[in-house]
Amino acid sequence: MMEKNYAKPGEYKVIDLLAVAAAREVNDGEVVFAGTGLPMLAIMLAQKTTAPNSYLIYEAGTIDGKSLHLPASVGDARCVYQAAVASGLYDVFGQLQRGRIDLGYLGGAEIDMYGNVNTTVIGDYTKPQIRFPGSGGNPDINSMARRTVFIMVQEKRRFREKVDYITSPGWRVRKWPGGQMVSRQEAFGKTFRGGPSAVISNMAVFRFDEETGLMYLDTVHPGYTVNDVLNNVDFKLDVSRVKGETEPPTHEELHILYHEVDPEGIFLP
Amino acid sequence: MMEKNYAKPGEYKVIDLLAVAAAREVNDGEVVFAGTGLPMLAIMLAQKTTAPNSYLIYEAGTIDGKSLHLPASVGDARCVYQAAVASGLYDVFGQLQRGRIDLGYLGGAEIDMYGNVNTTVIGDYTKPQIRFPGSGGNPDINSMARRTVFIMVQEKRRFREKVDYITSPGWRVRKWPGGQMVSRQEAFGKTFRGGPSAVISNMAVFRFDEETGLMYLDTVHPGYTVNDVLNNVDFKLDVSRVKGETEPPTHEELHILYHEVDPEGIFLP
Amino acid sequence: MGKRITVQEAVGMINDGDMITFSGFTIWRRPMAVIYEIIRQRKRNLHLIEVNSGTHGDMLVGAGCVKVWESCWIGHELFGKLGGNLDRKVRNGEVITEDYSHHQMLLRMAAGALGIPYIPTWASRGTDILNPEYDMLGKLGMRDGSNPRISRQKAQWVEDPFFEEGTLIHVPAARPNICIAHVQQVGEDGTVRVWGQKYADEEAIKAADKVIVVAEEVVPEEYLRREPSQNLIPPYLVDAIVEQPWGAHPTGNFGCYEVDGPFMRDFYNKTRTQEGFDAWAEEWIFGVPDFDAYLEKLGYKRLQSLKANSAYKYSNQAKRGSR
Amino acid sequence: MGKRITVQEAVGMINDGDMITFSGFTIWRRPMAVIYEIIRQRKRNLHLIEVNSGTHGDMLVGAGCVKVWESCWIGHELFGKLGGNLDRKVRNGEVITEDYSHHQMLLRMAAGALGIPYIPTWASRGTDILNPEYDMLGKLGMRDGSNPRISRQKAQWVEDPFFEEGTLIHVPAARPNICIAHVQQVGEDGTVRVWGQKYADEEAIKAADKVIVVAEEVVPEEYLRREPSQNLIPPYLVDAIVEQPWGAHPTGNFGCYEVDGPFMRDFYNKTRTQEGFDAWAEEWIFGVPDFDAYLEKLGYKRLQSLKANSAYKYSNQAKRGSR
Repeated sequence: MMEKNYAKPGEYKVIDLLAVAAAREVNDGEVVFAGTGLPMLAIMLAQKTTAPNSYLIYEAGTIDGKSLHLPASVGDARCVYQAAVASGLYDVFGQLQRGRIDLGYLGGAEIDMYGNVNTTVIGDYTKPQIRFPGSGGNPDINSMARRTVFIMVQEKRRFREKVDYITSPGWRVRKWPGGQMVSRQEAFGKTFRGGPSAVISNMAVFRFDEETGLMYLDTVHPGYTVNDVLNNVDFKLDVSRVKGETEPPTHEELHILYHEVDPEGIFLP
Repeated sequence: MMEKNYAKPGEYKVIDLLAVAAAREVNDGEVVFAGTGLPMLAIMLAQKTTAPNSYLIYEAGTIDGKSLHLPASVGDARCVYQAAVASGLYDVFGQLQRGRIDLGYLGGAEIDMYGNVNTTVIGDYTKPQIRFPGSGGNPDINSMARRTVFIMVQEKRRFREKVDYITSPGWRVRKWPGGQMVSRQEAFGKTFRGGPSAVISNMAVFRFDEETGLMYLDTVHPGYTVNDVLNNVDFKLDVSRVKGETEPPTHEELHILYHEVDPEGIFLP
Repeated sequence: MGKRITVQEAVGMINDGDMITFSGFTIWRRPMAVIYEIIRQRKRNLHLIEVNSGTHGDMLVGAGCVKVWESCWIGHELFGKLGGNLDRKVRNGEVITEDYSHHQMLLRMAAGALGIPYIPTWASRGTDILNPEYDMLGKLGMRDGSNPRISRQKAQWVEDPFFEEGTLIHVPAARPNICIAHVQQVGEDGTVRVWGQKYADEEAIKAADKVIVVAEEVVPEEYLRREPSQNLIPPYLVDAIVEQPWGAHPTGNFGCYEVDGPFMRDFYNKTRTQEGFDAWAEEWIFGVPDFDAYLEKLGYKRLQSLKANSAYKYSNQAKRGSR
Repeated sequence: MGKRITVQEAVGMINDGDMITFSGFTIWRRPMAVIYEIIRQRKRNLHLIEVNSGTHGDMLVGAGCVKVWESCWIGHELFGKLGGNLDRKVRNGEVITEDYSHHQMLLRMAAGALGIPYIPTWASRGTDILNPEYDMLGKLGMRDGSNPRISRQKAQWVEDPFFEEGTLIHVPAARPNICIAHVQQVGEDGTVRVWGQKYADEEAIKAADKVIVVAEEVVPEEYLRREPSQNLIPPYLVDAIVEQPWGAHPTGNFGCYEVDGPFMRDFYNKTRTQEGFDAWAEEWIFGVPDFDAYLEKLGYKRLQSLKANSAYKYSNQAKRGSR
């Protein structure tokens, strides 16, 4: 094994670290659902490094495409090149519900301490301050893939005790009718698959306690401190289990990102 | 209009008349579900005569094929030639349930006075004397196409007061759980589409009373009498409305059947 | 075969108050020529029911054509992070929104296509999508059966009695009056071929009672029928055919042209105010008599830069990123 | 990629008692090479769950491999009007039958493929298919949950609460252990391409937990991926790949070969007695070591006469009718 040649802070941008950290969540051979943007960078980087036999599905209906040029969205014509199958939503969402997908990558505007994510509104749903795009496949992927990785911007107003609207279910969710907060399995049994396994922000990586479903701090990115993270979280965050620093990008990974994955600078500035 | 040049008895076979009579049930522009055998002859004859703009669907998954050679079954490779769509069962049965199909052609081993058809067993289902192939799409077509034409062999043991097993629903059916014989609409409301509109046997054409759902004799084929029919029916058949003789095949129709539709003699001996 | 009509005539088939759906996915293969004409003909009270929405939907909302928006997503991908018009009109209480998840919307359309009134799913349990307080059509009394296309319930919770796997959800079928689909090719009689990803087009077309197909080109039926397994829809499901090259601009079309990102970003920026949208619509919709005039206004050079390379199936000319 | 195995190894993946389904339609594109080997390896107590059955199913029944036959149809089309072995074994009480309609079986497979436990349908109301007295698995106590693949109910009657359209039926998902599919082409990694009609292959493959694909030829992935919209199934859904030319004989295969009607008729005629079937199996299954030996026994001339013309996609040599 060659020793890893890590980049130092200043030699990479935050978005590079996000892509690299996310890529490391893929195991080789897995089937991965990826949305537009960072998720694409992550899975394509993984395919070129540690997970060459993983399969990439785009929600709009392509499976295992080998894009020559980075798609700018999952509906992009570039998704289709050398795909195993180009079909449609019914095919890929059906596979998702059937339990065929190992990992989903998602984002969100807000996340709470149980991993509930909001991509729908800020404020009261019936009279919002902002109307966001809406759920898309966020709740579907996050309740039917075997696990989900969220990529988020670290801000106090985004890491909240309670989100304004649960678009995508975390480890304790609302059970309707009624609306009590209960654990996923308590609410819906074993057919409720997956859930958020990691949250990767621009400052840190978070994971969730298996018992309580509460978010805890796992690693802090180089250049940030635990206190930086605590100052950008609006709930009592468990920092007792911090493992240390997030593994920085290697020069090889950065090279692949900038020269093979996104040479045009679609998502990497 | 050219005068029709009818063939005389002896100049055609019973199967020719069956095909011709069945073809006349198609209106131009209709979408028709056809099974293997006589139904294929009927719709293909209709397309070459009175219903050139009708569309032919095969249950296995082809739509509006223009076969160069007569398929020997609906799964045949010959079904695909110049089809609008070659897909599968999910497509065509979905269209059927969606209400897109005007006419289905079916056969059966037994039929009762309400048009209930048996293609499953002779004798008790749980201990049969004969096990037939089973329903196939018979009940589906006959409860989801707008109307259905049955083609049957005229025998006393096949035209029965009560069939051993209702494979395909007539105008009075069993309502489960319970099993009372009730009218289609009474049992299931307006979502119960279609039903048998005609039964064409080797002796006669039968239709059904709109009120009672009972089969009545409509026309008798040339060379047969009302009594011949009555002798080959095992229930009290209404013969009060006989309109006369079934229109015989024309020489042109026979020519098309033997030279264009089935020149190889797959179904026409 | 008498199905060929103009964009203007196609929009004439749409009635105020219709429930309506479209081909495509976010900013890809949307029937924009028809969208512009709907706005030009000032259709009102439309009920959009879409597997997902995008630029076209937000445009209809901005123009005041939409009463109900029922879907899971709206935005312009990289070129505008949300639906500016919908955001504003929802804040002002001018549009009714009904949210389902993506898989739920897809299954609703699939149920419509299959002719069944609802379909079970595991999707999106535990979310506020199923919060009864947020059943907006229900709260407004619109689930009373007076519109037979609006289901009497938003969703239902049901126990699985077959395999005892727990509580799942029934979501109602989507039953639009009309689907307007933009595709690459249609035969003279109506056989539809779609290249590349099919998105949820098959479900949307089959769920609708009426179907208008706008195609880049109308081709001989015989040509499409040489490869019937590549065709999506048979002729009798298509009520009207419109030939309109570039008819999906500014959205993209696999094998034909790229998304016009700068055009879309400009549109998005202007939708942050109603005045901005109105001025945009004045310039690009009301200011031109028809879609061909709109294309003329865009000009040859712009269109050519978007045109797909026939090997790649997308443009390798358009500058896309920062490098 | 390590998925290539032999027919013998493929059958080794099947366990006694497995619930099993197949590609194809009646007498078309059935995985006959595997069927023969299942019989040769004397698998027992199989539970066939099929959208429709045919020659292959009746053969397994005749050989005593089948405990439960759950489907809607069995026979040999023009070449044998019913399933001779099933008929006899049902009369003798040696096989359990569970009848659904064709659309119901299809939807059951579709529900399995979609990962939902059941699906609603209007199909086949008013028939004895739904007669509770004829729920054979129920009557035999097999719906007690001890086999998690057998649903606890045959069907359920439910009122539509969404559009108030009346009483419909829920049918349980089909959840086979394994699907064995014969197709024209498979890529080295497992991408599946099917030519012509797809029948219910997509649903059957996706519903099953394990998938064995037998193909006329294994081809480079890159070749199939040039036209991804013509492919049916991605590699990760395929567990094992077998290359077996002519592997569907005597059933037909679009673009490859004709149904061998005389062979099938001879088989059917012999199935009217168990002795007849046993003698047939002795000659054509136990009497040859493997499928290639079976093909050798059929001989070049016979196979060549069945071979499809590449323009027609079927043989124009085989005499089919009486003229």
